[in-house]
Amino acid sequence: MTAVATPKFGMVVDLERCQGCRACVEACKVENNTSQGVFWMHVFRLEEGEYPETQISFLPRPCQHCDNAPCVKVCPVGARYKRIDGLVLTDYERCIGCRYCVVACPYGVNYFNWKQPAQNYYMDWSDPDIQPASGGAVPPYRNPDLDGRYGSEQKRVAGGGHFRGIVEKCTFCVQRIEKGLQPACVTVCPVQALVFGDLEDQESPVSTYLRGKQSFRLLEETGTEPRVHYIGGRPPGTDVREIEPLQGRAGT
Amino acid sequence: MRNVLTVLMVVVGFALQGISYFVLADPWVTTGIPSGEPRLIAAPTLFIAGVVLVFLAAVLYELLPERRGR
Amino acid sequence: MARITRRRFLQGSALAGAAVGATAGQRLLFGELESVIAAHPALAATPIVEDFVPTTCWIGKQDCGILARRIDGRVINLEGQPEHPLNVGTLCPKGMAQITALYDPNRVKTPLIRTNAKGQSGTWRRASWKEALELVAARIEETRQKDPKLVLWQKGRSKAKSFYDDAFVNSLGATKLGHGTYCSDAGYRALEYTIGLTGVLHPDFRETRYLLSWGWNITNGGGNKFCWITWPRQMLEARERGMKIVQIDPRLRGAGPFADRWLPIRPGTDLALALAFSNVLVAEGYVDGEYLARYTNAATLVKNDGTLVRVDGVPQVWDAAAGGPASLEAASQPALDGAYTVDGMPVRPAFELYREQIASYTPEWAADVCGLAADEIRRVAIEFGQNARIGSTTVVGGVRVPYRPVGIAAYHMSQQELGFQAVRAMLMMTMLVGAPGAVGGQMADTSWKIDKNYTELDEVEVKDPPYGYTLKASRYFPINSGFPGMVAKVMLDPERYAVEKLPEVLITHYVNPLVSFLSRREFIESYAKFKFVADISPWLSETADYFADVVLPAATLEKYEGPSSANDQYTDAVALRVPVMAPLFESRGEIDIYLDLTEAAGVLYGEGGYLDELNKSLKLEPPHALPLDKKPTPREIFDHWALAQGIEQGVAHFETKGVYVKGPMKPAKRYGYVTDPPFGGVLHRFYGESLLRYRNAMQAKGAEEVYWRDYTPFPTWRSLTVDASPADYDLYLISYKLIEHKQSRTGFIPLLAELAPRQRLDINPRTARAKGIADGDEVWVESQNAVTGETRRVRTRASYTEAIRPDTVGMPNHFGLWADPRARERGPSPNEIYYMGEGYMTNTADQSFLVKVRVARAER
Amino acid sequence: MSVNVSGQPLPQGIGRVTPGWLAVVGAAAAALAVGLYAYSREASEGLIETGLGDPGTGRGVAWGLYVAFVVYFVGVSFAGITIAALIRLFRIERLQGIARIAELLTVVALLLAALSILVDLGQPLRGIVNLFLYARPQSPFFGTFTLVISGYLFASIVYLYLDGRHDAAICARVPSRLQWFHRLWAAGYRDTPAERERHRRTTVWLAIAIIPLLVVAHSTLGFVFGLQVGRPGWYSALQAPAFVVLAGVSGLGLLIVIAAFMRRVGVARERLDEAVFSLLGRFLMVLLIAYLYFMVAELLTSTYAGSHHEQLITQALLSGEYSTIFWASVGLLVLALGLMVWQAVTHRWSIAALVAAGLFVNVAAVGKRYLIVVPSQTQGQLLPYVPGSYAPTLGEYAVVVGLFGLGVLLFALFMKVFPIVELPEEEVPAGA
Repeated sequence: MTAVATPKFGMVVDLERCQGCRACVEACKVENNTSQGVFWMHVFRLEEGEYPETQISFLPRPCQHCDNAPCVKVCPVGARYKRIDGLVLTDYERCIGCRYCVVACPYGVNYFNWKQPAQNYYMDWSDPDIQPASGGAVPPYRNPDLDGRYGSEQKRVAGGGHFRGIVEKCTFCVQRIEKGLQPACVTVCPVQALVFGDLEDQESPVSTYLRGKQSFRLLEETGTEPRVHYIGGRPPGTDVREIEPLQGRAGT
Repeated sequence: MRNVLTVLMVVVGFALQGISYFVLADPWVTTGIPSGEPRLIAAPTLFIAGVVLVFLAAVLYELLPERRGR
Repeated sequence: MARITRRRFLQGSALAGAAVGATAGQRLLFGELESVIAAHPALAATPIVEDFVPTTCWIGKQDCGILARRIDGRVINLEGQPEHPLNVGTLCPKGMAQITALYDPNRVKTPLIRTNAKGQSGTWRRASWKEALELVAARIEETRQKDPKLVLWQKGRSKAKSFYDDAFVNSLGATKLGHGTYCSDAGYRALEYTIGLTGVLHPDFRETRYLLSWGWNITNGGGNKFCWITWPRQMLEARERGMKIVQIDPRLRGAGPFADRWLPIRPGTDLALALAFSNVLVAEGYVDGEYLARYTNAATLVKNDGTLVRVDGVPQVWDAAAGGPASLEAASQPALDGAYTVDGMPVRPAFELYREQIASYTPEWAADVCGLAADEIRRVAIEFGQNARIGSTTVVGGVRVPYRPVGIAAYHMSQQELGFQAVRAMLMMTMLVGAPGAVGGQMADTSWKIDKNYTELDEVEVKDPPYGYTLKASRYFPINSGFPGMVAKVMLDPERYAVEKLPEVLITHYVNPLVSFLSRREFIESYAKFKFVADISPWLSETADYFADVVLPAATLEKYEGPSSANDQYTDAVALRVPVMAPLFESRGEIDIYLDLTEAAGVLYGEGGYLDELNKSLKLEPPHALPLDKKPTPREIFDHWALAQGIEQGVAHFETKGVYVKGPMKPAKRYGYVTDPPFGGVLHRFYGESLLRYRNAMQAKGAEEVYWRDYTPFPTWRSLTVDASPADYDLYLISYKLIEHKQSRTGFIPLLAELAPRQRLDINPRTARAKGIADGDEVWVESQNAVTGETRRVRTRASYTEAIRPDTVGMPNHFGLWADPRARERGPSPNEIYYMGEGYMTNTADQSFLVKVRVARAER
Repeated sequence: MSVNVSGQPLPQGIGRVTPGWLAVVGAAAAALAVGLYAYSREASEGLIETGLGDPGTGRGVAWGLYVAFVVYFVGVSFAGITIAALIRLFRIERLQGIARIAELLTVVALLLAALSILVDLGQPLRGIVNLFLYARPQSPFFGTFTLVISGYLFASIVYLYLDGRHDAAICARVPSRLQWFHRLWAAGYRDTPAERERHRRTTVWLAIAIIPLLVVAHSTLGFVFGLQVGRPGWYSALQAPAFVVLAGVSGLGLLIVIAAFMRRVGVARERLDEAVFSLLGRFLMVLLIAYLYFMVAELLTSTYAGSHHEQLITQALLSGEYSTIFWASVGLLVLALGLMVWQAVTHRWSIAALVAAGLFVNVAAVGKRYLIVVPSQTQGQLLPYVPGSYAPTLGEYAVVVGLFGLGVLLFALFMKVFPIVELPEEEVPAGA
């Protein structure tokens, strides 16, 4: 990170634009090499009301990178921590896999590596014929950026599938941010429903996007102070139903 | 002598607990770096040591022989 | 473009230390690290080289621009290409996920030759390319000796411009069948016939104010010309400018939250609704007489027998000024209404007839047929008329053009029993207000080009038997899109269709009829009759699994292919697929395959050879034409093409920049009113005289009513065949697309299968509860063929949704694969319970996607 | 075989191996073996071997059977030490006999609790190391780990040790192969009035020191759940007190069962008379009433005042997919209470009935712990996820069985090397 004025990273989600296509979900999985059944970015497809007064809505759910993050508070060993720039990250070499953060998070953004990640990329990539092309990496699209250490703490926090038995989650693509890129989900969104940037900087896209628009944050009442703002919609009511859910648990 | 030692252990024990909890483990993150690191690595061990010390005092109190010439 | 990133290099080596030098103790304590370095310490020693290869998406329809991110030559990510007009740096889930398709270990790795009998799951032996190609070439030649037409070449949707495959078919003189009859060919025919454009119906999003989204699956399905990304982008911007959307669809889900009003129409009744809309427009006077009289044949005088009044072959109109008949050019005031006498014959302008016929199609009438409220229909029609602003003009690109900011987006709507006439009726509805070719009006293509079919479809000679096996120009289908399903039926019963010669060799190119075409039984039975089947595909398709003698492994992203239009209808651009790396396994690009195949078959060189045909289909003239005596590489072919396009660096431009942007589309190219001559100089066929002519000819040649009944000069409603099914088949089954899948090609792509794992039956909770079906229950869906009485059923899982008509159930049209282990147990394809043939197809030999079904809970 | 040389035997059959005892030990060892095997699978394959999963899109639960038993075991340990402490504090002579059983129960239960946490960790070895290095007070887990597991385990051991010196001294007089052990334990204790007096003083102080520790420790465990704003069904002020009371119920219950067992196998019958049991029974009755009161109060608040999600969970408990477990547990508790009340009014205390009640409340306690841990993860998602589900695998059950096996084993071994029922205080030997 640059020494000058630490940014305050955050995201704006435009619900009037989101079409629930879940391209962001895929972009996240490929960029971060998360294994099967893991969705750091999830997009709810919701239905509400009765025919013919039916309403359909979509709700992207990255990690909210809360300023008052329950997961950080409950982590017994400080593996889950909040960076000065606002990212809530996990030290993959510290986590003991107690899954306290998983139960503490009201948004359900944490994912545990239930089995050896290498054995959990959908199919057997050890096929000799693809070794030459994949360089033997599992999965073949393994992203070397994820092996780096990031932030002033120089911890291994980027990407997924590093160890069995630890918890991983959305990092706002720390490996891309530190390269000056946008998170993968933001870049890929075909309809620019996701905007990422510095909430401090009044000129940043996020700030300009938020300015003068009515916005809300998910489960504000729980006092988690999320860093993800939603515009062009309203918080999901209690009678919404999730339709077209993603495939369930890993490895099963 | 024995009483002094016992009391000392108890006091030190509680002191250890207090210090390690409030200062070393740093529950309210006064360090400014929100990385959740304890100020001193192994602070929790010290805390436990404190608890242990307090109860060891009891053992000591019982095991130490009476002072001679009584 | 390659660059070494020092920072990551250093980390890499540090990491290597950590991972490689980790003691057993460390590993025991902290677990095994999963990382490239850990797996390959060597990687850390060398600097990591990163580069980007510009190419185009291979999985979807519109070939979006892609940047393949490579590390040391390995593709590790596919990102959107910012300069590409269609997707400007973004991608859809399929585009993102195709990296797992690229590396899929289950791809066909070498040419395969069948070792067991056909008609069952295949067993194979690996063969060399030489052996396989010579085998295929020999069988092709053998059959060509008899009759080249008996070599049948069949392809799924063509990736990019279909030049190399057309050239192949032409060089062999073979017969070609596409997939269009399962897509929207009936719509293409309707547009080609009526206004001469090759396309279906889409709006001018930058200008339109009011859109009838007619069965348009906005958030999942894409539409005419483009697939998913481009349309929604333009739709959103239009909505942000205030455009209103009326969703006409039995199922709301596809339109998501973007519909301002939802008309949950009964499936298959779109023609009736279009007629009712037109009825209101005419009744309320929302009629652009100027356009109708000048640019359509609405003013042409029609005799009682339905033929046009002609003088020396020139159709006559009634010139109100001169008070007599005249050619349209000569007439100063062509009359649209009234009754006149010419040569003692009572004649009336076509529009007068239309007004008379349309009068009976009232909203009240349509309300019953379509299951909608009459006042809703009337309100929408009136809003449509008002928003059309008949008579107004506006200035775009310095040109003054009529302004009709209303349009219809209807693509796959044509694939229903009355599809051809339904789309024609929709189009005529926009013609009433003069919207075609106006700013903000009705569009069907990215530019206003007149297709040869405008003339050909008007001049079909209905022949006497015997017919060719595609039934072209037959008494059954004078307008004929070339329907693989019909060919299958013909092969099963040639006498019935007066066909003598049947195809003997089948070459399937990335097409999977057994699963992705409807009604599997007929295909299984008829394909068994082919003497030889060769399949060209990256994966072993179900069709190949059962019937291929030889399978030739095609490459996916690792090849040159194109050119693909990058025109988003406002910016003109073109792109190429550039190999992101050497073909995996022993696969090869299709162009390589066809070059070698034609060479082996001895039709590569010389006049009329493959190279010659390549020149023709790519319009390569000297000096850029390919020499006819030297086998080029695909790269050389595209280099010739690029230079012919005036791109100085040739193919290198695409290898470095990816897309070639020609600039904004000029109004004179887009808007029919201002092309020179207007509308490409063709008269719009408001009245379809030739349709009536075909009808008469068909009757004369003894075709049954089922074939000729829909050949009417004006679109005419009749009750649907499916409604003749017994009453207990009480639900309509529709099928639709998921954004996560592409036809039957992606069910096995792990990342996508994870998003949309299995088949389901969308059912309205009210309907389900009445049948004692709970959400998630296993159910049998049984369809009935109202003509033959046949029934078919599949088992799937009920999924409650309030976003569908209670009398309709829906299933995504993917799944049902078995050749790939990972595609199994994902449920059936609805295609298995649709029907093919009379009553379940259009009058233009196009498949209908509608059946009546009954749904019952499956015993556990 | 007999370790007795002089003819005067060690009390309570110490050192004498009987077939019955061998049978018990054999069974316990077998159970432990099963558990070990199941865990070895988990250690090699990962927690995929369990029925756990990610809540939310994973439609699973992250905490399941293991955590339920952590809570249960800690609860049991609570009762042990409390009773021991109270006995010391108020010199309840009649209960002297079971004091040591209670203390031992505490130590063993705490060990099992620690182990159940360990088997639940994705990185157990990291867990051991990192907790000592980085445990953070912000995390309610800190209390559970430092206070409950470490501090409090140590305290109980000290307790057990000091209270044992008197009996050790007595045993040490008997020459046997275990004499060295008893001598070591006695550590020079000669049971002089001075020593007794000093011991009294220590125990009182220890008791005073340990009771606050107790409350704190158990409350923190309650907080592990109670502090989670994001978890409907957990976020409740009543969590902590309810935890403590149910802990008492289960612990007392188990104590009664074990004591009855010892009596049955003829260990110090005279010390474990009906009077002891009737007293424990009354104790249990009071706690039961208190707990049921808490439960009803909590149910009422969540049904009436509770948020949408609170109500979803309550509904899942009362009539939904958890209703069987819920009503079974409640039924057992009520049944146990009924037994107590009936005995109380008739003043006829039957050990059999008490043992039944003890078993009932423990099964119920396990059920309740399970219902605290699981439903709020499956039905309690605040975002509109499809509800999740959880079914423990055989492996998980096997590991739990193994833990119980270990517990029984420890008890069995202990009773063969040391008087498990405290020996009566004989008169001070003359001329000491």
